[in-house]
Amino acid sequence: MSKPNDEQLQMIFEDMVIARTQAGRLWNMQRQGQVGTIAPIDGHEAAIVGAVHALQTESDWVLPQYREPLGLRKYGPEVLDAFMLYNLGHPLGGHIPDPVKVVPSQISLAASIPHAVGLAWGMSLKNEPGVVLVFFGDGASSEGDFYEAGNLAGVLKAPVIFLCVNNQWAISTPTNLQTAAKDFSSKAAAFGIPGVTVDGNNPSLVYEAVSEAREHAVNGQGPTLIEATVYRLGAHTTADDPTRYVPAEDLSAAQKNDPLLSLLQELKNKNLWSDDKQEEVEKAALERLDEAFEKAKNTPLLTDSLLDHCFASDTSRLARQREQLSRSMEKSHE
Amino acid sequence: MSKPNDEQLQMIFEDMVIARTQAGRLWNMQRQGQVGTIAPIDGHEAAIVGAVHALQTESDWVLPQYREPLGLRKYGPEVLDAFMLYNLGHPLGGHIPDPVKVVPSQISLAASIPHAVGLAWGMSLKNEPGVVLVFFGDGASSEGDFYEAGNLAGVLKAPVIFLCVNNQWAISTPTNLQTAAKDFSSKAAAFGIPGVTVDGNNPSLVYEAVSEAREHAVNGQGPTLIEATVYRLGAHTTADDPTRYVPAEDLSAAQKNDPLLSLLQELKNKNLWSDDKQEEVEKAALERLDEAFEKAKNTPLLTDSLLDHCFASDTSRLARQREQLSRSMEKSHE
Amino acid sequence: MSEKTSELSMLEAINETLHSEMARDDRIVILGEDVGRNGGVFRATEGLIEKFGDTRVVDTPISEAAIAGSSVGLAMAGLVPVAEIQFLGFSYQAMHQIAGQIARLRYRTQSRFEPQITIRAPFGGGVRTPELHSDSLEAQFANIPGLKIVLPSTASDAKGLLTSAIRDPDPVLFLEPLRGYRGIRDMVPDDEHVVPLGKANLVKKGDDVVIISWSYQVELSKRVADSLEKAGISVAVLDLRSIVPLDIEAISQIVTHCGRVVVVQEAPETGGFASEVIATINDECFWSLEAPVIRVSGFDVPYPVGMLENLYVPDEERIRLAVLKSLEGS
Amino acid sequence: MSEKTSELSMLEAINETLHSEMARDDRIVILGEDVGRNGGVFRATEGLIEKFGDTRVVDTPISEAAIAGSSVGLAMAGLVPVAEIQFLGFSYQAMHQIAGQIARLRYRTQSRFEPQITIRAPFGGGVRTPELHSDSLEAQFANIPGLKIVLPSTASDAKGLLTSAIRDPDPVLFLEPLRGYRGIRDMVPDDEHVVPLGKANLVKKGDDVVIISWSYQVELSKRVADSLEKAGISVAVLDLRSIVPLDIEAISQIVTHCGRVVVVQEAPETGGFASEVIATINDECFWSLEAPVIRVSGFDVPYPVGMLENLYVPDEERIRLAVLKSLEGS
Ligand SMILES: Cc1ncc(C[n+]2csc(CCOP(=O)(O)OP(=O)(O)O)c2C)c(N)n1
Ligand SMILES: Cc1ncc(C[n+]2csc(CCOP(=O)(O)OP(=O)(O)O)c2C)c(N)n1
Ligand SMILES: [Mg+2]
Ligand SMILES: [Mg+2]
Repeated sequence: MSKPNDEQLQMIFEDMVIARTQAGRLWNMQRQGQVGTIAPIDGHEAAIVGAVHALQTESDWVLPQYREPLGLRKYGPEVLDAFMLYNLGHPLGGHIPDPVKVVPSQISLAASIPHAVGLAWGMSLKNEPGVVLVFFGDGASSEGDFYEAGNLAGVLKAPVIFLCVNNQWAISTPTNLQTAAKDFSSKAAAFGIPGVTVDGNNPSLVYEAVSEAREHAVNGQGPTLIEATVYRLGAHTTADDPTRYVPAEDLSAAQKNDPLLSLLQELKNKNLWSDDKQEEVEKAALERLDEAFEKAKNTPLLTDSLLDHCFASDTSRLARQREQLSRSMEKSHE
Repeated sequence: MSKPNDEQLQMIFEDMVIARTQAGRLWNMQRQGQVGTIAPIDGHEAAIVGAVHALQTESDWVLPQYREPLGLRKYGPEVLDAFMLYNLGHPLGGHIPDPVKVVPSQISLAASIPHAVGLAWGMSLKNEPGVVLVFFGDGASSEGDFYEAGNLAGVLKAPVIFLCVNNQWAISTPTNLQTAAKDFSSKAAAFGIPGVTVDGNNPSLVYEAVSEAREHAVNGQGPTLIEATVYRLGAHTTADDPTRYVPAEDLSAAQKNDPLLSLLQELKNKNLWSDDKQEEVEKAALERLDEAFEKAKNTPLLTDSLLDHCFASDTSRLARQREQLSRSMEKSHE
Repeated sequence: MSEKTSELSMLEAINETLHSEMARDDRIVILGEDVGRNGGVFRATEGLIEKFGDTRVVDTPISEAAIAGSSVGLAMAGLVPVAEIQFLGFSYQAMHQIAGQIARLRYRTQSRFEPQITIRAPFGGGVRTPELHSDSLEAQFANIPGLKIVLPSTASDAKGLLTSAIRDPDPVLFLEPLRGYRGIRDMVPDDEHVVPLGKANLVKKGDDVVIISWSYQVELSKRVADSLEKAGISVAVLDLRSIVPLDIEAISQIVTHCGRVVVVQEAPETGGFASEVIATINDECFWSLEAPVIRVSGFDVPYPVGMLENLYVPDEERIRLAVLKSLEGS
Repeated sequence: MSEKTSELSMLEAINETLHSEMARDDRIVILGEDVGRNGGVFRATEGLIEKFGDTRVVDTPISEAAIAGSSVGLAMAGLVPVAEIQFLGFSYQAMHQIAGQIARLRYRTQSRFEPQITIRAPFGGGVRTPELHSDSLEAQFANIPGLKIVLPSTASDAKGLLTSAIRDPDPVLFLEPLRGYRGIRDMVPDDEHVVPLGKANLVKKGDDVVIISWSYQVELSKRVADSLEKAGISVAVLDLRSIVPLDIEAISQIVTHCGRVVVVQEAPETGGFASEVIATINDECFWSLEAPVIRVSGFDVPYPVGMLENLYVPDEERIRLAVLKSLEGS
């Protein structure tokens, strides 16, 4: 029942291919100085896309960490559009428009976990349907925010899904230095909620786990902690050199488990995928990325953006600063 | 092996009686305005004293929350002396002198848990024998500090004992609103360390659990989380009115389980305690308290205390403030 | 609207305001430690859980970061959280959520989400609390853009400003002086009472010197001003009411008028908000100053234990000496 | 001691100092996120784990509060923790330990325990980091009594001040400008080099105006001063080096000499440390001022995204205009 059917699996795979393809292009764009620091999605596609496809975009919120945006295609083109603005350092990169139920990336590790709990809690107070899914890494799980929020959610029975994407690394820190816990899902015991570890390279298993957690949550039974185990196939970010610390043999073992490889084989066997299809999807993915990039580059940057949106309306201090700013810009253009 | 023998049990009971007796007197002193706010120990004696008697005072550190000091008699008279200064609001109340391995009360809930981990870690780096025991409440366990420190200790295998005194209440908040976890010791799973819940009304069981945790720690096997379940028999503090929220029937049930009652009976049956002994111990306890109180009242308060001990030596700003202070005190005495 | 008033303590005024705002706006949710069944450790939230139920008045676990952090989520859901941090000193536990998240929610999402969040917290000395209960941290928050910081000094303002704070679309830190909870009583309008944020209050006119202050120190400043008046010295008292927004105009006006200024704060001197007041005066009306501004502050040490408290907290005598010193300087 | 020097980047100077201090004092323990195997995300701790082993150089879980909090315990055990917070913005996660515990350890225990703890953290803008990586929070820490706050502006000072910081018996927050890591290079003594905490550095003499600054803004201020010199304006530059302790004497002296002052900070204006500098000038040498002090600051908004950064961060042009404005005022 909660397993994806063939059609869904095909859509999941398509989104995975798109994410991987766009990630590759973005990496190159970063190398050419066209965009800022990027945290590649490579190796995380099955966990992210599989989870998102188990959600209802009209009712369910997604709170990503920072590695997920390319995997959130199901939530609509606005996510990529905002992400490209974000990658340019444009203020509108933080504005994913209503009604898209996706929150922008969170840099402060684990800080969005209590937001997710509050949002889920608020939705249930308002008798709104739906759940909240929050992504975070194995590293982020060491922050107090994760625990405080998990514990609070357990008490409130808030309809929230905690999805820990354990990619074995937090920058250079391996999981055995991150925690002595048996696995990350066993931390659920601290909150009195169910915890489950799934193979995050298998999108069906992730889909299934999220579907069940969703059922559980909408039935008023509260949160679930899911750990999806994957392996970070790339660098932490474009600023990182993983050869300093990732054992080469671990990486090559992980590459053999690349989530795209086994699913590709499975779908091909079922005649649900072909090389032509692959080529077509990749081409469209790149076109879509280029389009979003162009759109982002052409989004005007207003000088006012610096001081807007701090408060709903200017304080007298801000009004003075606004004057100073325009005066100093005039002077420097003199 | 790790159970207290009769003699030890008698000493434990003596310390419990002393704590209870002194607590009663302190409560009255607070009511008469002689000392500041007090957090009574009533109901927690077996858990605290039982734990402390399983430690080696020469090598093992104790970090109390704020309810424990009267139960730490085993660590020497300096603890009570400092506690009385603390209750007067004297700065030396925070100074328990070397070599007494007790840290002053911690008001910021759970904040001393990472200190305990760092101290234990430091001791093992220096190859010092001994362990660190940190007390905290069921309420404090909801703070991020508890989880971050517990997780770190698990990774480091630091020789630390986390002793959660679950007295069923955090001021007015009952444990079912504090956490949905099965019990507080099950939170140990989040750290990959052993967790055990013991009846904190039975000092032998607490002694045993702490002894085992101590063995475990000194053998390099790392931390243990112990939950000692008790019932807060008094108010949260002298500023609290528990009749607003503690169900009367729960309280009277707990009073029947008063940790002093059953042990008294047991020791009497074994001819290890008598009414005379009881009277004698109580009398000595009060004399000791009065003595500490007198000593505290006679400890001079230096005006310099306000600005001393912030830094090892004055900054020029502080030197200016020191002058200002003495000038304004002169002027106001003019 | 009627003009009826009743004499209330600041605590009663706050409690009454929470009652009336919750009745007015059913999006309001109260959360915090012991705010429900116990009615708050000072009784500020007394009676709310009985009236509005335990889904709108929520006793949370002892997790300040989760209280602040879940408030972000509640606001995202369209609710209006009014959170209590039991003592301001424990807002440090939530600093990454208050400074890193709440204060930035509007800016980082370019107003997709509205942070209509109020955080109430008591603070300030004079009542011999244990450590971290009394510390005046307002200046540390004032340097965090995106937060409004409101500090009433009367019961009437407590009502009027708390009403504005809760209705304000921006996050407001509402700081309540422990000494004022029962120690301050004045006439409070019975009906809806709204005091806009960012308007200082010239609580006493005067010509020779102005004392600028906020929170409980306004009370002390008024007493000093009144007593000096009898000695023929005309002392104005300006209550800032909020330090963000800061009423720069009101400061300018009265400083220009008096030419001499004393700023009183309970916080440590270095980096206290008095410094910002002085810097603002320097910016706006430097040439009106007839003498250096005098600061009266706590000292540059942690808030001390009970026996040292009276030495630490500015008292009437220290304020009086500062006023006299300001009159000397020329 | 030899007088030999080598040209180093600030990052190299910091790395070298950590190496030499760890070799000198085996009580030193380095802890933080990615400080070991990775040598720090900026390589500040490069090579330490290889030389001193993984018991003295410890990759911690991602738990800033536990990094700061366990440092308290390490200090209690008689060790000397030198912790890294990966970016200063994440010190908010540890605020209750830094402000509530580390800063108070000596005071609350009346010196039973010595908080010989150094916390290093990079901060500051100009390198297009994601949010919370660039924020200048020094003023928020300056209002927390018990902490020393050191902000080097040259590689040589980075070495001399970090050496002092590590050896200092009080807790020191050692703040390293991201832009300076590779962007600042100068001659650094090869041998032991100790710059005492609390002594400002008059990096350029001058008579007409003084620019007071710290951290990377000193670099910009020097450039402005040099270029104005050519235009016949004599501009002094005072590098505070540490804001706690504050070198009040040095400030007084140069302000008295010049009479005109510009204070440059990257932090938001309201409640930034520039306000404290102005308040200190007001206290100490008000009568020497020939014009109001001019502040150059970031704006009262959260540190912005990359495309807006250049508008936010004070640049040479804004500093130059401020100097000119200060000369106009009279
Ligand atoms: C509170 C906080 N501390 C530190 C950092 C710096 N930092 C950025 S990413 C990262 C590692 C995160 O690891 P993990 O949560 O496992 O996510 P991954 O990058 O592996 O997907 C660190 C330490 C941060 N962003 N926020
Ligand atoms: C960080 C922090 N938050 C809030 C408080 C206020 N407070 C003091 S005691 C207390 C309840 C503590 O409960 P528990 O840890 O169970 O200890 P108990 O008093 O029951 O022994 C609270 C909320 C505090 N001291 N520190
Ligand atoms: Mg990871
Ligand atoms: Mg309790």
